[in-house]
Amino acid sequence: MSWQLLADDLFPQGHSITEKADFLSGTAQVDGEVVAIVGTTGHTPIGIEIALSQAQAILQTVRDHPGRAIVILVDTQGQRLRHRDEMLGINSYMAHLGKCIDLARREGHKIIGLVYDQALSGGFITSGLMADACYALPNATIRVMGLPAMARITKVPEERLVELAKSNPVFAPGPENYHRMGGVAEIWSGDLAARLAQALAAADGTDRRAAVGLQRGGRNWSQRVVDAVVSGSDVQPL
Amino acid sequence: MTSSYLEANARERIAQMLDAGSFEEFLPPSKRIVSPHLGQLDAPVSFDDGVVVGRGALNGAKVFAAAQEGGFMGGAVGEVHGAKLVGLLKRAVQEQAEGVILLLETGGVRLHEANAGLIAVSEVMRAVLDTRAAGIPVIVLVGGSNGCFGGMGIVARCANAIIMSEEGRLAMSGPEVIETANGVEEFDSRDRALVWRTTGGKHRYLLGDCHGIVADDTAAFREAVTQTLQGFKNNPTALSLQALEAEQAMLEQRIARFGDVADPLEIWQRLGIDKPQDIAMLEAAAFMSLAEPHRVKGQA
Amino acid sequence: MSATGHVWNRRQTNRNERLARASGVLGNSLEGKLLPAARIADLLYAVIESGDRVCLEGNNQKQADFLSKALAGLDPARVHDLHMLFSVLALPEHLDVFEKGIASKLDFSFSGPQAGRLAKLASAGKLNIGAIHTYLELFGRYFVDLTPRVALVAAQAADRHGNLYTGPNTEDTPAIVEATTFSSGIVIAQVNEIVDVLPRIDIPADWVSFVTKAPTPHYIEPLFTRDPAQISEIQVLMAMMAIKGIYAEYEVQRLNHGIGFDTAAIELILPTYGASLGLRGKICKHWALNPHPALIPAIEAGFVESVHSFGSELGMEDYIRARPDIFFIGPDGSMRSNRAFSQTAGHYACDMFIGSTLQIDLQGNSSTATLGRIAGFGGAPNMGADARGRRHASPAWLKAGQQARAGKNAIPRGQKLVVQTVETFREHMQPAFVDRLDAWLLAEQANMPIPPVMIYGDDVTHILTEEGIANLLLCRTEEEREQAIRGVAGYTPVGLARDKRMVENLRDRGIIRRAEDMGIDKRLATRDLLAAKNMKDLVRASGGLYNPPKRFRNW
Amino acid sequence: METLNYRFENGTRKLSAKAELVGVVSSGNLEVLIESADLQGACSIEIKTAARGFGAIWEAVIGDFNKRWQLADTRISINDMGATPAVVSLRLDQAVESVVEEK
Repeated sequence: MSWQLLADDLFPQGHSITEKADFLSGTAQVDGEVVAIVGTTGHTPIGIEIALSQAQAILQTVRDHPGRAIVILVDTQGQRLRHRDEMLGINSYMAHLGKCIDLARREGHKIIGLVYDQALSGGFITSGLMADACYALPNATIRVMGLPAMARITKVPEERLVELAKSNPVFAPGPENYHRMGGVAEIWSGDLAARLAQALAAADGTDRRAAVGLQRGGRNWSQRVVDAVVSGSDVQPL
Repeated sequence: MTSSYLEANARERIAQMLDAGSFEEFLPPSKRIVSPHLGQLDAPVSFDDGVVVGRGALNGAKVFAAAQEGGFMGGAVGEVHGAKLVGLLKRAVQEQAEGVILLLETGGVRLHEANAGLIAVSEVMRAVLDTRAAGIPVIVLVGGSNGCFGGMGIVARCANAIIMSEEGRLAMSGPEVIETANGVEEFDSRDRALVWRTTGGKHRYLLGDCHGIVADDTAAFREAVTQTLQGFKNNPTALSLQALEAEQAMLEQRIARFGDVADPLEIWQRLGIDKPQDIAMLEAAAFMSLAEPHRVKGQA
Repeated sequence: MSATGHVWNRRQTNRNERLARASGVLGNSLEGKLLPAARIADLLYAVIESGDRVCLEGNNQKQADFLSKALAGLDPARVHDLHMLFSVLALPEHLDVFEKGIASKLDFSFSGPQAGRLAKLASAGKLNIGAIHTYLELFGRYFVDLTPRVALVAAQAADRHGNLYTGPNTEDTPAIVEATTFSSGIVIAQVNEIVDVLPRIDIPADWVSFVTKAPTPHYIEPLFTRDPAQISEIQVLMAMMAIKGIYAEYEVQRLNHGIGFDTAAIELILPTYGASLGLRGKICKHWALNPHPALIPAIEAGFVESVHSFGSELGMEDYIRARPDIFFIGPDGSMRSNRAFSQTAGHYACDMFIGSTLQIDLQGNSSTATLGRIAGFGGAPNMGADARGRRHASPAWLKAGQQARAGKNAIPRGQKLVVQTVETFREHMQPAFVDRLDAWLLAEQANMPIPPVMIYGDDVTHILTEEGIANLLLCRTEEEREQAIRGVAGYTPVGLARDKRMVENLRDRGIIRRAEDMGIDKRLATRDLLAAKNMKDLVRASGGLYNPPKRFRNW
Repeated sequence: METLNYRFENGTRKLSAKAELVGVVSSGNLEVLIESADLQGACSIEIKTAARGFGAIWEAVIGDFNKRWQLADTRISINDMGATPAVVSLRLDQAVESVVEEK
């Protein structure tokens, strides 16, 4: 979906988002407060430049507007697959973006991620997944790899994967699967502006995704294993 | 037992990295906490799900350590594997460890449980930064034959310091993936010399993404970790606006200086190294001293 | 014309006609013997006639790849029914000529990389295989009944007269060119460069008809490079048994090694384990061997006195140049190899051959043939066969002969040691020991007169597996031989079907020896024994002179 | 995957109390977890292998292993990725050597 339409729905009180080479930035009004907007569009691959632009926007917000909430709009086909990006250390650029988001959180900024179109593997990991909470629209695409490609690599027939995916959300694409696993806090529909306002109100800096995944039954082991390691006890039965 | 870090497996590495007999494993293999997903896809499991985590001593100092087993599914991160890393980091905070050492060898997210792996990697990332925020330095070691790729390549750069051997590789997408996506002209994955000068330890050190190069030797890694941890005594470990602005500037400058370069050799030349083609054959110590005046120094 | 009226110079006349056609077509673009690469097809049409025997130089290392492509690009309406001769059928173009109908008959020695496609084309009736040879056998036939009319060869450089410099990969060129030139044939050479003065002359200009500078340097395959990082601890254990149980036992000084990781492991523990047994100067002094990078540590440790090579190995050039006492070096400083001579050395002048295989049967016959692949033999059968024509003695040869003949009423004579070293299971749990070789099925499938056996059982003297060594020289009956083989065949069905009592009896008699019988502590069999554990260690051992191909590096 | 179970009664040699893991679940390799357990003097071995259809070979390999060591009150668990019998025997011996009590 186009970011302009999204922005109209999301920010009925107005916004000043601009697009430059698939990089989105600006501010918007939410419940009378100014929030900072950072994101990408056009299914753009995340290369070193656009990772750095997003980081720059976040750092600027931290420096110039203490406490201002940040909304990250996600639409990407994943990390850029180029020799140049690897040579220049794309993992460092991605990590830098992730660290900037983390700093913002520790400095008291609320951070919401929203997958409004595509979120594929590496492009997603240091943006939406680094927010306090990440949300998705119902038609969003979220995945690491499609089932046909996975079937080729794992040598498990695609039909079998489709069958298994019905009961186990662990490998198949789709926002519902990520929702069940706690990676996506909620899938938004209806009044997006209201959803966003609620999300901002609820945001805090604690990573509860494993607990939510357990609660929703989509990721039954993660939280229990974390607890067992932390407490030095056995993994508790379900 | 071998002294080569590359040849040792995860258990051997961690045993040799810490004071003899000091390592106490959390959720050891006898607990049989295996991946609940691999069996479904008729894939073999491992009793530690490919990662060894626990507590031990380094020259008497209380440290927490994890070692990924590159031999099991390429060291890839699944639900249990990722949760063991997160748990370790949380417990290190709770017990006020003097440092966390992560011996990473991984292709990134485990495809068989890709969604769990992806979320887990981001949880690990946040847990690493929580650990740093608690004043505990996190040191990453990369020296296994599978390198450190994918999301874990990002995690590595969230740590306070990275120590590599020249055989170690640190990157995001593997050369095969790039070749498949964009052709052999883009990245010839069979040209291993190119692969290593693009992703290998020496290049990462020269660019400022890694903080020390050691020989492929567990004792050399141990020594480097010891020194690095010393360096963080009474020094801040948490992220700061100032440090991240400096990193922003460094990364911007990197693109400005080298963005038009096609081959890492040219980057090394621009850094002022006379005979960049000789870099590949230099032993670790000789390389470190040759690189010192030229390399970019990064920290965040 | 002679008194009988018989014409005695038909071949010369025909050769002159071909040369005249060539100069007619090429005219001014021919400078002496040099022609531009762009005119290669015109030359081939002029000098090749349908039905010709054409020898296309394919080696283990260098490949006449430009000429292969040119030949495969000809119009089958104009040139067809060629009879192709190859030492090594390595490139896809080597088979394209059959698929396109340019050639129809094939005689060759080795076809490893193209084995699968060759089998398909053979069963589709696209080609007739005359025979699969060993190298020496094929070279021999070049001078008897398979003499080429046209030879297409490769060299490093030519001068303006047409003299050729092959560089260290001389390989098969002398044998091919000699057979062709001196039977009034045509020799066309592709070279990487034309220079004013060659470093040395390997093939004189008057043996060469035409030279062209190929648009790209000829391809060279680094066939003998084995990364020590891939050697397993099981292979180290087997290497220890080989050295202690065979090399030391027979004082093997002159030998040839196969190409695999098993033998690379032996090379790599000579300076460690071999030296610890005090064997420096006692074993492994003279070699018929490609310049294996894995041999560098043993050379540096003073084990090796000489190495003569079939061909060179990519990246070893500078190291070889710096060790002229060890390798065969021309006045220019670079190595000269020669497959024909080195094969002769391997057959007659070596006391031992040791190599791996894919399958061994109960008689000890071994084969690398698998269904759907016609891979050929290369040189192993010549190395891995007793040289019945040999007459000079050596301690190893005599001891083997004594063991084989003890108790028989036979005149004293030696025997070559032929050792097959295999793990009982290959990858994917394929058993190396079988009741019946796949070679039989392949023979039926491809309509061969005999099953393609690499090394015949009656030539094999020892079989070495991780379970131990079977010394077949000491077996006195067919039954003993079979049980000796079963007795080292591990958990394969062949091994499990052993007669346990008889095997224990063979062990008591020293016919079967386990690691512990040889005083070898299995716990010492770790990769730490390898003098080089990876490619970089090999570079270090060479003092920086070895320059491995890019694909073998991890730095 | 295929699961195989073996049990040998009346072993003579006991382990020290700890558990050990040797080897790695990688191609052509396996991990062996060895633990002492109260099994009334028996040694039990459970194998999960990615290579189906080699039960007879496993039985022979494990049988010889038992003859070599005669373990008592020992539980061995194996995750295998197509290791050859040579590698299996080597890892089993390494596992025992890492925990067996001195005689």
